[in-house]
Amino acid sequence: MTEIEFLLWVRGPAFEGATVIFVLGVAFRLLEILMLGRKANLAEARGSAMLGGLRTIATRSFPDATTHKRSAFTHTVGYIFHIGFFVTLLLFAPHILVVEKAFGVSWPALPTPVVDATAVVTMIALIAVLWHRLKDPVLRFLSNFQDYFAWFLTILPVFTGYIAFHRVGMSPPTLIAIHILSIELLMVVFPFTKLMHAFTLFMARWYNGAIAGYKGVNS
Amino acid sequence: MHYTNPTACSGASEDVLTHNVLPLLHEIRHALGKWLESGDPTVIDLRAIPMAPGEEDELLARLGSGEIHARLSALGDSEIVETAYPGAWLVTHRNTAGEIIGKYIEVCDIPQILKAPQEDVRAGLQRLQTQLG
Amino acid sequence: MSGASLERGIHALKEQIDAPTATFFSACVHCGMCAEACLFFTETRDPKYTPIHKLEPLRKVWHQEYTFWGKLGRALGLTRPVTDEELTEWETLVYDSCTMCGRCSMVCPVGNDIAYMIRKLREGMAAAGHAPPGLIGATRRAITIGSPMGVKLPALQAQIRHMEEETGLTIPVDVDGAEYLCLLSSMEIMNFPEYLGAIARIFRQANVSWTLSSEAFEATNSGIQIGVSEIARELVNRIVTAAEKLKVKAVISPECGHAYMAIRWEGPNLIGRPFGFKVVHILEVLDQLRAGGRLRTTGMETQRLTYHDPCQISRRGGVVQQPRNLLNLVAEDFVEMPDTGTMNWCCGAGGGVSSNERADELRLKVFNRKKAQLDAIGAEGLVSACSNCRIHLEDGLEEYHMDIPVLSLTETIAEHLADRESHEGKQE
Amino acid sequence: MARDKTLGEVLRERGISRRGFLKFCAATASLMALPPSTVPAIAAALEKARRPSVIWLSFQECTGCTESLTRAHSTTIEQLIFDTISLDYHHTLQAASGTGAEDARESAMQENWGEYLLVVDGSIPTANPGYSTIAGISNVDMLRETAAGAAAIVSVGSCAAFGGIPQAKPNPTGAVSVSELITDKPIINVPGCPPIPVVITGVLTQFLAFGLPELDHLSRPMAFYGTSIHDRCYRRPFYDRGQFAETFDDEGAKKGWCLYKLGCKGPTTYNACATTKWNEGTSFPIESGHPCLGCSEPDFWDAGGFYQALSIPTGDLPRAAAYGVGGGLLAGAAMGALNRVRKNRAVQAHEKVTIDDLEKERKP
Repeated sequence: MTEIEFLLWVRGPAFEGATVIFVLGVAFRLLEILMLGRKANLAEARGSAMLGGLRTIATRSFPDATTHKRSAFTHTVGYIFHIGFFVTLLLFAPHILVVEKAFGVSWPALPTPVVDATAVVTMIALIAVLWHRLKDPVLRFLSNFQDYFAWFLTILPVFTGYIAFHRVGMSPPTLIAIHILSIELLMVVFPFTKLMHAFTLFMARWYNGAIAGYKGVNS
Repeated sequence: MHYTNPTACSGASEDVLTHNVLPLLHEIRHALGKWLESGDPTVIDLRAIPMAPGEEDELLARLGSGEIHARLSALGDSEIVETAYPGAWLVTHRNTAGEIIGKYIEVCDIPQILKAPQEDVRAGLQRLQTQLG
Repeated sequence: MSGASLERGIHALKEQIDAPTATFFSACVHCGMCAEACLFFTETRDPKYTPIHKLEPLRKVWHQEYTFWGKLGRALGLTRPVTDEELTEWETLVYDSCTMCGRCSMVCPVGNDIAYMIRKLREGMAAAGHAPPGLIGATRRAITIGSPMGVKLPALQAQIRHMEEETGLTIPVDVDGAEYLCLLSSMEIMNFPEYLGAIARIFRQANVSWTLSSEAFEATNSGIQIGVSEIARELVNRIVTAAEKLKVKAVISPECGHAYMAIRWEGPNLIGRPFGFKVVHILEVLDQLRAGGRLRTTGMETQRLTYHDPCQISRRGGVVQQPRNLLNLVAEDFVEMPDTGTMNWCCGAGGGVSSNERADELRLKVFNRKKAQLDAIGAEGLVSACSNCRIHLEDGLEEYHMDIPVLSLTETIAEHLADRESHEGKQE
Repeated sequence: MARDKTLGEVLRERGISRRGFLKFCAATASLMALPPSTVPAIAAALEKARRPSVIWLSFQECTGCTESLTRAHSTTIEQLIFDTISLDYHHTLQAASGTGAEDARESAMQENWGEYLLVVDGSIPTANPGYSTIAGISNVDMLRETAAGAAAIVSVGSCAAFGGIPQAKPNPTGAVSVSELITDKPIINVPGCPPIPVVITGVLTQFLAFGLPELDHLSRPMAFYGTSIHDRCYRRPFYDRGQFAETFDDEGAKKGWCLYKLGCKGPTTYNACATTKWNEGTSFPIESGHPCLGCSEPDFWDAGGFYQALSIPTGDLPRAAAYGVGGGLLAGAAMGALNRVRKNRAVQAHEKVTIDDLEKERKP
């Protein structure tokens, strides 16, 4: 297999396959979760569950001062790597092009040097996150293989994208192929690991806010 | 034969492009300083620097032209023009078809190619001697 | 009847797991932020007290029973089912070091309601025979005697007489068609009978029609603490039966956190039908009276007072603003602690921890959190609205040699009633 | 023409002045992206270089490479150099034909065994040797035979270098590149479809002056193929700023914005087009408003479409997503139903927990 054949396989059948698994997995997981159902609350409501849920989806992104102080590192670096990841993912012109070609929607891109710098910041933040996980007693205690695996799968596309952009070490088609492959890996594993939180966090926040909102509490 | 490129030309009038003009002018400024200080010449290959259509013209316009304008005929014409800044020369080599095969900014007292090469002098001397018999 | 067994425990967990539970476990990223929200962690720095970790048996059952990969993993022998040993190990985490205060549920960045799941896990733990002995004892007394502290009707009657003498008022019992049925916690009956006197005086002044029930006076519910819905249902049913029999419009939950949770929020769900009457917390009633101009007070407390939000009343119950309105009525120097209202720190004794002697040392240790909060504002008096909190706050303050009186909000209001006739200033 | 003369001597005999030679050396340095300071070294090396015998073999090709090389109407210094080499066999250009032509090749090989330079354009069919023969000799045989005595091989054009268009899917002739058949000789690949004319002569000049040049992983001379089109492209600032032409006739295209979205392969293509340019230094494809096809890269014909960027998925993603949603909902519903059954079973198996149950199995 030549490098172009490899790239074509990665861009073609492999990406299609990864898309199928990703979408299938997410749909499957969501049904698997939601079909477990929830009992109706018979207590007289004090507030709106729906509004409480929607409210918490928004407010849970902004912790109170004490929580921020007590988890400053997790919170700050967490914000940096999440924003960095999504900026590189969604505002880099070639990435937008993928969406545009596939689904016909597009939006303006950021200047390439900005995305480049963001990718570096993201990788630094992710490395800091790993260091924190290894060093902090609570995180070390909680962490299992999946946590490290998910970390690896997250930094991998950023790293492969970075070296592909700068064309370091290998031929550009191989670098691009490896980059796309790393994304496919992320897509395939996504629904079945904690990466799924990208979807479930909205549901979790909604449930949390709805449970509280029903009782008239802003959670 | 010279072609014009409509796409390139229409592009030139639009947005700023590579932004290489100003850095180049600064490089020439440094080179002139270096020449005065240590006598080290500098040659800048203009074709090795990406420039948008129109940018090279802008650069040349800003350099202007000075007192010397030399033409060299050797395997095609070459132009050696002193810019408005003495010591900074624009050297343009063409082949016999008039195609540009090299374009340089040289910073020195006199570009190497203008100086009479020893072996040509020797050959010329021989020819003269032969003629004089 | 097979008695408690691992199998029954697992079955119970399988029953308990619902869509929110599955969502929460799926969303957890192991960020560890819940640890910093839990006083059992902040005051010990022991990672095993990380709230999400306390749920591990429940998570395992969910994963192995209700997820594709979990089922596959089990079929292939890659994961082992939850064992009895594991539950033994988790027993102290689930009962001794969690008050179901729900503070972790407020900070989880993905929005997991951890307390909601602890409540569910306890159903399995109890069915598997892993409830703490202290809590089992309290529950047994609640079922057989009628009160977790073993208080019987004669004891209540004695306190009624005592309060009638002290206030000069008649305390109504079993009055048909009264507007409100007042419940009490056994803690109030045994340790703080002044509460009864206080509501008698306040209701007299505000002209509220109320009654006690000789059949259902106990508001607390060990069932929801230990995690046995059947027991909790039986205890709630006693109240529902009495309320319906007396045809009251509303039942007043006393100054007790989990009692409010049990009767107000869990009650209808436990018995499987909505109530025909309202359930209100005493603070809600008082604030309504205040808003309606029916609560006239005189004089102000001058010392620096602060308010300890009982978790089940504010964060988990929704009564947050009312106590502040009431305190502003009678306190000149009312200061909020840092992290107040729905973000208040638990006293450390809720969720059955106070009935669980095994946890005594731990709960006093983690009281240090409350100490820090009080130190931060230099409080001279601590007002709360939960007898269980009060008892533990007093314990804790004594342990840490802090000379701060702990007051009941209802009693404090009663002491400032404008009505001379019923005002008989009792200072402590 | 005597073979033992140096290039310098030959040039002087032809009346080329020293200044002319220096001018040529400067142009060569510029071409090879070498700093002007290296001109004296190039001059010295070329001065002493001896003109080698060159045998040029054309296999499955379109003659575009030869066209490219001979395209200029007037004599250029490169062509002078080219004339200076001894092109002993080039079946398209040579006057001789038939056995005479083959005799020329064989005698050149014999006279210069082990020293001649072999230039190849076109790919070699392997599916059936009969697909392409010269004088009844199959391309494979001729290549093997001629390569055996060569000092080095220059594969000119993408066909000789990488298989090129003949090798494009489905590759009916089983076309292969030179390097797939010859592994025991130094091979310099000069890909491009066609290669830039001055790059062909430049490589030969470089070979004359310095011997085997520094090559990249695809055996291309670093001097000409060391940087990507993208890195030397004057439209690069638009890429960096995220300004792209979306169609060939939109505002962006008119303003000369980056052609990445129109499938430009500049970022993955290594060649000198952006600086050397084409048609007597006039322009290059991107300057003319067309994306780079990546013709100097392997498999450029099969790389997923000229007008699709190299990183774009080629599959039908909406269809894939639709299958995913369908399959996921189906499987999820099945799993969900199973879960409900499981949960209901647990509910049915529920035995009332009484206070006596709790204390039964107390552990110490």
